[in-house]
Amino acid sequence: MDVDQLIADARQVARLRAMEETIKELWVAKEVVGSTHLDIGQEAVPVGIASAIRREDALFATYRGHGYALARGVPPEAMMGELLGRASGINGGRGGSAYLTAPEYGFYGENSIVGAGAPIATGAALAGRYDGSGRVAVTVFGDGAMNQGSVHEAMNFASAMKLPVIFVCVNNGWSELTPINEMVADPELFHRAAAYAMHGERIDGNDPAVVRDRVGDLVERARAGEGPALVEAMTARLVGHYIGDAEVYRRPGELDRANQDEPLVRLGRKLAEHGVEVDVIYQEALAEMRAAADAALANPKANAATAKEHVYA
Amino acid sequence: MDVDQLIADARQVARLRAMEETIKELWVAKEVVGSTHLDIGQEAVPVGIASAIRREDALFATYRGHGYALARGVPPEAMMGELLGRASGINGGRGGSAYLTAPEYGFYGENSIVGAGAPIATGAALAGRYDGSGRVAVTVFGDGAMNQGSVHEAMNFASAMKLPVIFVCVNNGWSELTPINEMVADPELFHRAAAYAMHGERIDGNDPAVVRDRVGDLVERARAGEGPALVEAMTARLVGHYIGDAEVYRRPGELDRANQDEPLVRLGRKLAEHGVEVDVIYQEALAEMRAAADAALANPKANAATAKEHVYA
Amino acid sequence: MPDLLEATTETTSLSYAEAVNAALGRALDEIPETLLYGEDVGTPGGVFGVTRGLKRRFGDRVFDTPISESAILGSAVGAAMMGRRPIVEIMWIDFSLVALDQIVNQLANVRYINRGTVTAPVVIRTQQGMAPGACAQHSQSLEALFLHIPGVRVCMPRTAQDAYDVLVSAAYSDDPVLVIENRSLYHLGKQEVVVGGPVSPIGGSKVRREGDDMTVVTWGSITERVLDAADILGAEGIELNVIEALWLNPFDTQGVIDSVARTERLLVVHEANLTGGFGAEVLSRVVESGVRFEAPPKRLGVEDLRIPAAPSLAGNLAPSIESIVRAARTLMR
Amino acid sequence: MPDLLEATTETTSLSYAEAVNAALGRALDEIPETLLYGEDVGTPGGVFGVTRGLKRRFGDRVFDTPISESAILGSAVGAAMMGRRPIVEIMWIDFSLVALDQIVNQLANVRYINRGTVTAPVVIRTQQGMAPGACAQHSQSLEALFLHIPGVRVCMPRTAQDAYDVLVSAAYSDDPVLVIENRSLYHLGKQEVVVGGPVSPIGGSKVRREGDDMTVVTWGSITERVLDAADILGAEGIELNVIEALWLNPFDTQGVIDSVARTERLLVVHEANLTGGFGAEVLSRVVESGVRFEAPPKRLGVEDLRIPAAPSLAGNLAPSIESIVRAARTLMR
Ligand SMILES: Cc1ncc(C[n+]2csc(CCOP(=O)(O)OP(=O)(O)O)c2C)c(N)n1
Ligand SMILES: Cc1ncc(C[n+]2csc(CCOP(=O)(O)OP(=O)(O)O)c2C)c(N)n1
Ligand SMILES: [Mg+2]
Ligand SMILES: [Mg+2]
Repeated sequence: MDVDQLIADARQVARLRAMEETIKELWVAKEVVGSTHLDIGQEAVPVGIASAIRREDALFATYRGHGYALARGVPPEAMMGELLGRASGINGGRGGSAYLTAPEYGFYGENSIVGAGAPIATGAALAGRYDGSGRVAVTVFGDGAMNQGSVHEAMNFASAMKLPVIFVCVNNGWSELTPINEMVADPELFHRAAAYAMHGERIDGNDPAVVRDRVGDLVERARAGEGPALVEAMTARLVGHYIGDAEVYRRPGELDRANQDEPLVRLGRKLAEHGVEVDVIYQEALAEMRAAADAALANPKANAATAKEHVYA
Repeated sequence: MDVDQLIADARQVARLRAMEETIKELWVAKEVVGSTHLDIGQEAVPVGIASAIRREDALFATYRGHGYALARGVPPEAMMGELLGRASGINGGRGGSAYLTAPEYGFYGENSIVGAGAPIATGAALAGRYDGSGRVAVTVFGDGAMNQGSVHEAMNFASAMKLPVIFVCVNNGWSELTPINEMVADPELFHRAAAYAMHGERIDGNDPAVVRDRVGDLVERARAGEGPALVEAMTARLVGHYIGDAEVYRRPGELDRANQDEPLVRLGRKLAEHGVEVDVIYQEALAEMRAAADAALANPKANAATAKEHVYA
Repeated sequence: MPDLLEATTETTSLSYAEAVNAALGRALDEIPETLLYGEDVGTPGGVFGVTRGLKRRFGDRVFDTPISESAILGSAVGAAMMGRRPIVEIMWIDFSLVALDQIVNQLANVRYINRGTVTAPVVIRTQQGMAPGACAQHSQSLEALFLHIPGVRVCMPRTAQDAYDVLVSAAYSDDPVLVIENRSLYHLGKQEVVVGGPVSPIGGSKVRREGDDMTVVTWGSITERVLDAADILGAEGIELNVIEALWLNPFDTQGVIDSVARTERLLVVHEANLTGGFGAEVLSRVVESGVRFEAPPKRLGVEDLRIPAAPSLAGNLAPSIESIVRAARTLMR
Repeated sequence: MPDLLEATTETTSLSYAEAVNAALGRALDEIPETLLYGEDVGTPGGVFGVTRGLKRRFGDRVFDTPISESAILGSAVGAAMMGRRPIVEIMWIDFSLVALDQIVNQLANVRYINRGTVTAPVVIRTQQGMAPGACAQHSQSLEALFLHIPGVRVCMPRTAQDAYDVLVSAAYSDDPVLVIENRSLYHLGKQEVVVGGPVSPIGGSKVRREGDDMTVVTWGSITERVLDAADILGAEGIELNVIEALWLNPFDTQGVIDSVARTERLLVVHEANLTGGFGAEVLSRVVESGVRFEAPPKRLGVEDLRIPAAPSLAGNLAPSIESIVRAARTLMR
């Protein structure tokens, strides 16, 4: 692969990683409060997807969705502001870490209800039938979400109506503190696509290029009217389910291999072959994110007087 | 097949049919009121299942469940009483046509919420893990119910835990007024079993012997600890979704073949080979059901003063 | 809201179901973003025949769905966020409970989280209520559940005219609206209905009978019984001021308080269970206003029960003409 | 209920989470039919650590489930119908909305339809409430939804002792019980808790402060603020009679009426949205009783809002010590 593309991917992965690490620092410093779910180790999925879809496409994620927003183009300061409860946050602090949204960037939001984004994304695709946009909807959820009724309903609905929806299941092996393999009889979750006569495949979720290629193909296939698909992206969450998770459920050494196989380390190995140091890229990203955090911190907190606005038209 | 078994099956199918026809008469006479869903043409499924399971097994059905209760052994008069709102009804009139239940006969009830019986049946099977009963749960629902989230959750739950549940999908081609084939991408619904690494098969749902054999095998397999299964029983509803349904959605001649292929007509053909007239059996059954209806009609209506009992312990 | 003030009106004879159909037809006709879908809603024209002919008229914008309430409601949220204006049907309000998340946790939050830049103008049509022979899973009156959820408007039309009017208002509203109809009313016979004409904003109640002795607030089909009771009481010289709360969110609190200020007596009647019913809210708002009472206000509803199927059991559980008359007489003492 | 009147008691120092754990351990120990399951409840010991150690102690009777609330609740209904006594966890009350059907249309009906011959003694543990940073989908106080549903008992413990007691009572009760805990309370520190001893029947409220000037009814964690407000008002000579409604169904209506009969003033405070909140029910019951009021009774709750994540936005939406003090002072005028 082209070194420029490798660098571009590494830069995006590094930005997502650095954002999460910065958020973690802010959380430890008690500037960010409440449940905060980091996507560390899983960044190749948002980076790959965001580079595979068009401006008019609609992306839906979960509470582990900061990276999806950033990859879609939300400015770091607006992200930090949101997590820090600033008026300058992308939702003025209303969404927070686990429910932020940025429609103006084609990011139709995080969702803190497991599985709930799938039917909503299906509706975004449905709208495309009428508005001439050619929109494809991409909805991302975890392995555990595959067992939620709403995901089943969405897949059937999309497939029966041949709607352009790509269901991306990020299989990181864990649903909170419980291993997915014990919660399903067949741990190859992409097999479920067949139940809906839908294309399904399992891909390497730690390589942005793979994600871009495969999701890209399926997005264009969907746009061409050939219906939805299910992609199971295999990856590992290198940190707790949320910040502060003691991770008592991990087997010893569980992450040893995953730490060598994670997107940034992998990209680092490839870039090294071209004489590029990934750490330089990461440090640059970290500086960007820390600057964004500082800028956000300097902004005023969301104004309590506005909290009651916009419940109704 | 043994003529005695043929006669026994014909007798049961005839009883279920005659009960439904009698209920229809009572409905037309305004003695039975409200939404009433008849199982006419589909009787081989309840008859087959009921003769395949043991006393301690638990059967769950839908609003289209009169026949399941009767096949489980509920006396016709208690059935008629229930539909007629009599104190003598199996639930004293509380359940009515669409929500009656008879746990004392191993019939754990109709359910008027599409799909809701599946998770409940899964719990009945779960209980068997602890109570040493060896219970298998059989839950019956329609084709349309396959698209309901709760059915998906129940199948995954049962399969992940290897619970002894047989999911019987009665595919009559219609979900109320809408053809199932337009609401799914793959109309062979039993394929969905694979999503849960569960055994699935499609069977002739118009032959009680086939239903008995196949469901019986799977029930014993489940009892032996080999997990749940999905059976898709193909049949046709020869009447409206509910009594009074104008059936405007039917294609002309749609039922011509089905009327020749329905369980009672089929059994009639087979019995004729043995010189037995199915109509005699049917008339006997009709007499039984009309007598039950008359007896029930003679009973007092459910006493209004009791309506407030048993909300709480 | 478009400038429809000069739209022509027409008076025509319609059943409640036909009035709903007319409103849906108007919305589909006038608002190109409108979609109409749900179980059996398209080709068969609805399980109660309410949407008959609309698929033929509006083609792809009207369609049937799988039995998947989460997908129906969720897709409506998503389509609305993209600029469509879906009108979806949940066949019985009882069935909303398999997918309430999509209303409460999703639909109700869209405008708020987006600070109004993205909204979800979804109309959910459903119907509820007791009917002879209906089982406990098909008999509930659940408006109170939705009235506790900020972000979703709720109305409950009873007359054909109101069924038409509230649905047109809902279709034009930028708020999500739950329209609770009643299957017992759909085919009761024709009424004169004015169709076309200006679109009213959502909200408002109707004074169905003028009276100075007592304010009775009610909604839904049970209003008929209240009006019958009012006739009986009127003959005894007790004059009820009957307010039908067509819209429950927004609720016409001031209208009710003004009436009670005059009558100094309040009775609230609904078909829902008493405990936690919206009657408690109405009573509380009036009492909190500090208005003077001649007698303690009172609510009538179902006495916190599951609903049995047998007519002889269920028939007397909701407030009856007699129980309303009795309650009113007691309040007058 | 077994004869446990002679069971030995012990006083021990427990956090709220540990008290819940102790009650669960006791139920599993004393009632062989008890099962305990839910998401992360088994091996990992719960996402809040509440069920820690129970799987090790009770083996197969404690287990983890898929993220399938309908399957969790539905299977509990089915298992209970067969004689088990499942205690299941719904991690946040907000998540109950993906599966409310199984509670309202299924669980609540079992006893009624079967006329008591088959019942479903399920305990559903959940937790709710606002917490700094929590989003709109994780902040709701939804007790009112369940309190409108006949057939399901509801309680809301605040102290470690109450958390223990209500859960033991719920486990022994033959009614389905929803126990609403609060994640903010789980790990606040140790309290003295009496464990063991006789099992109380469900129901009941607690007078947390005696006073003659005003009755304040409250429940859940916000009771702390009410008590703080009562201290402030006490210093001003305004003495509140604070009743904490541990059990909301059954609700101690008579206890509240008796108190108001003495104080002639009533304030109800909850963390739920005001409109359609259970405060309306409490107020209505007292007013309907005809008790005399010196000033119109009043409710305090969240002003019908979605809950924003930012602490600066959300911090002041629920009743605060100040707003309670202010409301009480106004009532005294
Ligand atoms: C309906 C619902 N049930 C439960 C939860 C609590 N919960 C939040 S995240 C989570 C685990 C989800 O696992 P997975 O889908 O694999 O996503 P991951 O966290 O691994 O990204 C659970 C159970 C929820 N938010 N919504
Ligand atoms: C959750 C839910 N949604 C919708 C309905 C309304 N409804 C009752 S029966 C039915 C059709 C069911 O079709 P199918 O599952 O094929 O069963 P059949 O009636 O053919 O036996 C529908 C949509 C319901 N009862 N529950
Ligand atoms: Mg996961
Ligand atoms: Mg069918």
